[in-house]
Amino acid sequence: MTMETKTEADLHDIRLHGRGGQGTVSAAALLALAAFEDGFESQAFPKFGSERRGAPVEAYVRISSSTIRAHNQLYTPDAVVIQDAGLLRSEPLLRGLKRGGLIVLNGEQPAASEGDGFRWLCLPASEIGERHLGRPLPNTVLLGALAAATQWVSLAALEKAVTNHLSRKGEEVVKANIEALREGYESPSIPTSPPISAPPQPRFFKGAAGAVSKEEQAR
Amino acid sequence: MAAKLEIEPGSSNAYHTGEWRTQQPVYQNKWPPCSQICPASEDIQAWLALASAEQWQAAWHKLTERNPFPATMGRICYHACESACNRKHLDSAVNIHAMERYLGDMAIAQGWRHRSFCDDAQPERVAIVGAGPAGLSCAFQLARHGYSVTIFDDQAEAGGTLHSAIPDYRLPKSVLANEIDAILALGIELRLNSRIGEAVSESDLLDQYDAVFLAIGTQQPRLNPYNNGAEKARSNHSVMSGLEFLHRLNRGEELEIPRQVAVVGGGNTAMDVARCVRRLGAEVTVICAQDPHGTHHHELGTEMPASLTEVVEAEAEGVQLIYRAGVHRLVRSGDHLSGIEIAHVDRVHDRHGNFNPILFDGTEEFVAAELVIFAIGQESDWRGLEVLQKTTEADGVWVGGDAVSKSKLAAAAVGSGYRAAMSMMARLKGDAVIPDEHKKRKITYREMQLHYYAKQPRLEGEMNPERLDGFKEVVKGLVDDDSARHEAKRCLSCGVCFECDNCWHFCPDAAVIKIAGGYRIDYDYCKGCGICAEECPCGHIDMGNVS
Amino acid sequence: MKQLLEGSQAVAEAVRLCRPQVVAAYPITPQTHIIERLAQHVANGELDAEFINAESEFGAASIVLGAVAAGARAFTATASQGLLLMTEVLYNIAGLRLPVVMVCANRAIGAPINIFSDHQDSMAVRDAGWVQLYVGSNQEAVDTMIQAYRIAEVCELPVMVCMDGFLLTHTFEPVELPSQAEVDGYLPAFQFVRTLDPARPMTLGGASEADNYQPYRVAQHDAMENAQAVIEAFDADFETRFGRTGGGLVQGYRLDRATTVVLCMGTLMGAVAEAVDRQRDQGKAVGALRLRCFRPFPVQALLDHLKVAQRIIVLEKAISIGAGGIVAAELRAALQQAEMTIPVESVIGGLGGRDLTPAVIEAIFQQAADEKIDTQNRFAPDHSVNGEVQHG
Amino acid sequence: MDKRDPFRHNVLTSGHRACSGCGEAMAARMVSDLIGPDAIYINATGCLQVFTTHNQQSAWQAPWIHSVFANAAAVASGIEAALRISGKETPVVVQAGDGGTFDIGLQCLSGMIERGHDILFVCYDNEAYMNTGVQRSSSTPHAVRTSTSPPGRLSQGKHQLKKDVISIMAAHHMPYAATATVAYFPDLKAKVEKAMGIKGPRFLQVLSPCPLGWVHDSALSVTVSRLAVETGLFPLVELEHGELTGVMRLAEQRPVDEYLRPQGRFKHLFNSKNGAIELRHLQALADARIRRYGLLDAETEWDTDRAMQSERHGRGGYCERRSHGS
Repeated sequence: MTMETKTEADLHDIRLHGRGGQGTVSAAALLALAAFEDGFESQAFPKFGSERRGAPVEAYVRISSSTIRAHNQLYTPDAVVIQDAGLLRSEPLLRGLKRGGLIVLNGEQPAASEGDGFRWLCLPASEIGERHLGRPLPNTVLLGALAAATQWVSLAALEKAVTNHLSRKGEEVVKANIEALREGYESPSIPTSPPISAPPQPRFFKGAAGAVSKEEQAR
Repeated sequence: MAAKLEIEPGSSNAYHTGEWRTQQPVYQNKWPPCSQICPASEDIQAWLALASAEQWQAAWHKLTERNPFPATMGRICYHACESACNRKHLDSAVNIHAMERYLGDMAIAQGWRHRSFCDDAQPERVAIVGAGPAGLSCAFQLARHGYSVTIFDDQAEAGGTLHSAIPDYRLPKSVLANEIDAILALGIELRLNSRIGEAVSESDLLDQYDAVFLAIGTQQPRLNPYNNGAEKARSNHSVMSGLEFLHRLNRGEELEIPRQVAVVGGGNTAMDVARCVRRLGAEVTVICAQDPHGTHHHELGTEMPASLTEVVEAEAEGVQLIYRAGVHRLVRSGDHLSGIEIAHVDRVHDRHGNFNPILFDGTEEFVAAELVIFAIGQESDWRGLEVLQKTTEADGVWVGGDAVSKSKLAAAAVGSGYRAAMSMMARLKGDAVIPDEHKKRKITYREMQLHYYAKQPRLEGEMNPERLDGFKEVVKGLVDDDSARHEAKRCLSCGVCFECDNCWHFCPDAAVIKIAGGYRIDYDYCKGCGICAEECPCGHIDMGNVS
Repeated sequence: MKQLLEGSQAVAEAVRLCRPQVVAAYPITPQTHIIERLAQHVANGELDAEFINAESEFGAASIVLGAVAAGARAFTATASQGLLLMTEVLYNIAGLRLPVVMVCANRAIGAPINIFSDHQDSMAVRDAGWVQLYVGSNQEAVDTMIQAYRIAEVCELPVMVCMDGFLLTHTFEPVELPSQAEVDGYLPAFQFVRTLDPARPMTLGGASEADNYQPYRVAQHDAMENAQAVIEAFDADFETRFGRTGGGLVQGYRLDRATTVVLCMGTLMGAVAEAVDRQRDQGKAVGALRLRCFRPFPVQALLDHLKVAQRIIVLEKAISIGAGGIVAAELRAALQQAEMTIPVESVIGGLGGRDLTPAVIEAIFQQAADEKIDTQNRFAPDHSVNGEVQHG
Repeated sequence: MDKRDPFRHNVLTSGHRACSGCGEAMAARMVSDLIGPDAIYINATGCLQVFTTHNQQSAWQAPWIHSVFANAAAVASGIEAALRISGKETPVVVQAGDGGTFDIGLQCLSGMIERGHDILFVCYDNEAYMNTGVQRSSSTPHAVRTSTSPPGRLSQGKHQLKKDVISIMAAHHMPYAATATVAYFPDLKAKVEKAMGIKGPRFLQVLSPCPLGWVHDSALSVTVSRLAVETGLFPLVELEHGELTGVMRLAEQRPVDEYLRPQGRFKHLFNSKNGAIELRHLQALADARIRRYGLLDAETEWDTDRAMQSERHGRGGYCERRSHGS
């Protein structure tokens, strides 16, 4: 029996922060789902532990063009999504964030962040969410903004992920979330900080690259 | 590829837990006290069981195996069976005599006939002297077994004392006649008005018959033993024997009875006499030498011999009773009796059984009476039977009935006739007498579990409200089949399995197997715990040593 | 068609495809999403089964025991404390030779109470007589679940599918779910002879004296030994039908001419493979071997993969306290039996969810190369946020 | 198959290794034969399980399973669920001792009832852990000597009271819960038949004397169980959906002495001053139970006398003819 050999150079790691009840884990799942729709391999998982309403929550997403083998925690994200600016006061939200990494923040950019080497993308996601959903839910808005800023996933894939993921809650909810998503996608000003690397080439499961080495096959 | 597993266990039946046993239960019929005390040795439990199942005719047949007079005995027998009945420790005794009468009356009404045991006639001939209950009982058994039987009796009617001495209010003549007819229908020759020595000689009897049964009864009354000599002569207008009184009454004589009568005696004859006297319109006082029922004088220990029911009924009819009194003398005024002087009697018979009363001075009382009737016993009349009197069973002569009975009970006479017949037949066949199957160890209520029985009221025959108006029968029988079945079901079946299933239910080891008509213990598995014996309501199961 | 599914959801779908008739469970983190999903399937009529909310894990195990004894295919899932509470019944199920299938969402055992993943729970019941298959991904969890019923029912052995709590149960990954028809073609309907049926009354679980008890254990052990071939055969059949392997007994990674081999279980293989790649990039002859089937212990398969190795590092997420690494000890015994004198280094790590990152594993390789690992126990070093290895 | 007796099934057949005079064997034989072989029996660990399946010899002639001590009700739940999903209506019957009911098995039993499984749970209550050598259970009555509640200078046997398990059952508002005992077979039969006619969880507590643990003559098992009822110490009651719906009236109340004296487990009470207090305590407990259930004044014709009655040709058996066999 063998495993495929892989390099993990093309991985995008995203960390999402929020509070219990804000749909942080759902947002991670939607993001991973969208990447998968776009033909990437992806993985989403929450910060392990029990969920408590109102308590800080983290979730993680890995996006790659090849099979993701790791089941470790994610320490050095390429982007951080912050659903509640208030968390910045109490949590080390930027820990491990790669230099030049993207921060998508629901709220206004903190004054102290000037020149910290990160790219800040700040928008009133709760207000936008409230407008579309009737509740101040920022998660789909922020996903739209992240997608627009990084192009790691397409808007179409996100819309499809939202449609599939929320279909059980009814057409109204799907429609409202897609509108929130779109507004998030369209609203952000392009961050000015250093550009991020180009998106990886899409990879489809069948006839995949990242092959088994010849020696391995021989065994 | 499926795993081969031998994990389906075998049956525990392979393991014989019976080997653990240190004692073991045994189903064992016992001898119920009713049957044990019954002078006729009736298997009462057996016929009550049949009656409880409404197998009336089968019950009658079972009853008449020992006693061909159920209608008669059901009326006149003093049913010692009932005083022995274990049921009295639960509520009250089974009304056995009423059941017996019910079956007997039903047999008469339905014209049921006795069954013969034997189709083949036996060659031997048997002569029976006396057509009373003993003689008829013996004849009945012999005839059913195919023997040719001739009964000689010096009276004009068969039945002996039953016919001559039992008042009509206790036993209507027609009932007795019907039962005698049923017996005779088995092909018995009855020669009435035939006194031995006159109709046939003693030697002819011995020569012509293979066996003789003497059942001559006691026809000779004792007269006043208190007055030595003078009054011992024949009865007259002021002194009479009870037997004579009853004979004359039963023959239909119009007796002139004075206003006040004293009856001396504490037995059933005395009660019969007293109650008859009442029916003839006189006042009557019974002078009884013993204590009343229910008193137990620890030294003297004598209770009056008359049946309690007789006493109760007599008192209900206005008979006065004076206990522990003996006749001191008869008080006369000229030729006329004015009464008797009585005194406290300490003892009637001495240690040797001889009549030897001790009367205490200073205790005398006067009882006014114009007629005194002595009912103090009777004896056999052996006149004309002097040769036969000296013979034994070895000579082919058996003796039975009241002539040799202490109790002088009709049922005892029936039993004696039965035993004589069995003994004769065994002798004639050269066999030993077969012991009675049902006569096992007696069982007491202490060996039973009475809480398994429901309390049920005893049903009585009704009393005739017009009882003192002549000699109409006092007691009516049980009213219907339902009452009879109810009463039969009250039988506890002492010591005899009635298939209640207790042992079968309670056996923790399924070692009691139900089979047709009862149960079987599977000794392969019985651990001998004793629960079946403990919980058997009727004490049918014994725990014994492991065999 | 591949879907992105949470591990719990994926395995629940696999359970549904296996058509169990009775599902019984008691909730415990991180198993809850599995049974919640199944409860929803039953509520929606998507799974024709009785869903029994047991009053405890002990009850849940007992319920599936009864259900299988009565001839139904049954499923339960638990973790950690719940598995320990089931222990008495687990032994009993195995002793009765009832083909129960369950998922253990591997989690640490208290005290101190800890809900994160290690293998202490399933390792604690390793001698209960259950087949134990440790999966490395959500896809494998799905595939192994489908294989598990077939293995259990053919071998008359219970099977425990061990999947790392959170690392799989709460992680969304792309998963290919087979169709119902495909699963039905692979997994025949449950037919069990030793059932409780008045038409053929049978006594199950009676008492046994000394003279009769041991043969039961011998039969169980033999069945376990035979199960190795069954597991391989059914995995091969699975591969033929579905184009994927569930992982067989063991699964190697870059073992060609590898002189140092890491042996591990479950999702740990992901980080180990990454570390191996990095070491290979540095020209070091290292490889990895994943033990998918821990019970039965596949001695021959292990030896076949390890015969070239000069050093073996057994990295495991459980400990026999007072003795050390469990798999390491068993492997040493197997090597000695086979007269192979390969040194076995035992390293224990990842207890209570402590992360074993590729960097940590690389550090362990280095320690091994430096011969700094005691022949007895060593504990894996911790990682830092920045991926720098801290020792301790 | 054992076909010795055409009038009963012998679901629990001969050759089992219960003590001589075992009340539990008696009770289990009655109950299982009343239910018959077309049922599935689940047994908790205990005397009944051990003595009926000794070393590969089974006394059960119906499908029977034993798993572990505490889980009989849960195993039964699984069996019942399996039958339900397969559309089968085979009755499911649990048999357990007081340990497997009152103590270690109570949690699974409570779960079984709460979930509403269609199962009859029968507890053969012999008031201590007899299988392991007469240790105290929560069913052991007050002041009883057991090997773990020995009387001594400071003790008169068990300090605590017998757990009122029937009230615990009733508090589940289960369709049917009743007490019975071996001495009153017609009553036991009526209750088993009633229970078998009801759907849902049902509970039967059958007092089953143990000659070994109660220290009485093996022949007295039935007698002692009768006295337990007649003294008022063990009321025979029926509860439906939590409501008391039936009691067996006492035809007369017997003093507890009559029940206690034949049993060695109470012997220590009869020769000490403190023992005398406990005797009065036991009498007071009997009186209180009589008052609580109205055992002397209940408006019912069903009383201890009627239930004891023996009738010619049986008091009702197990089957007219066996379903299979002769």
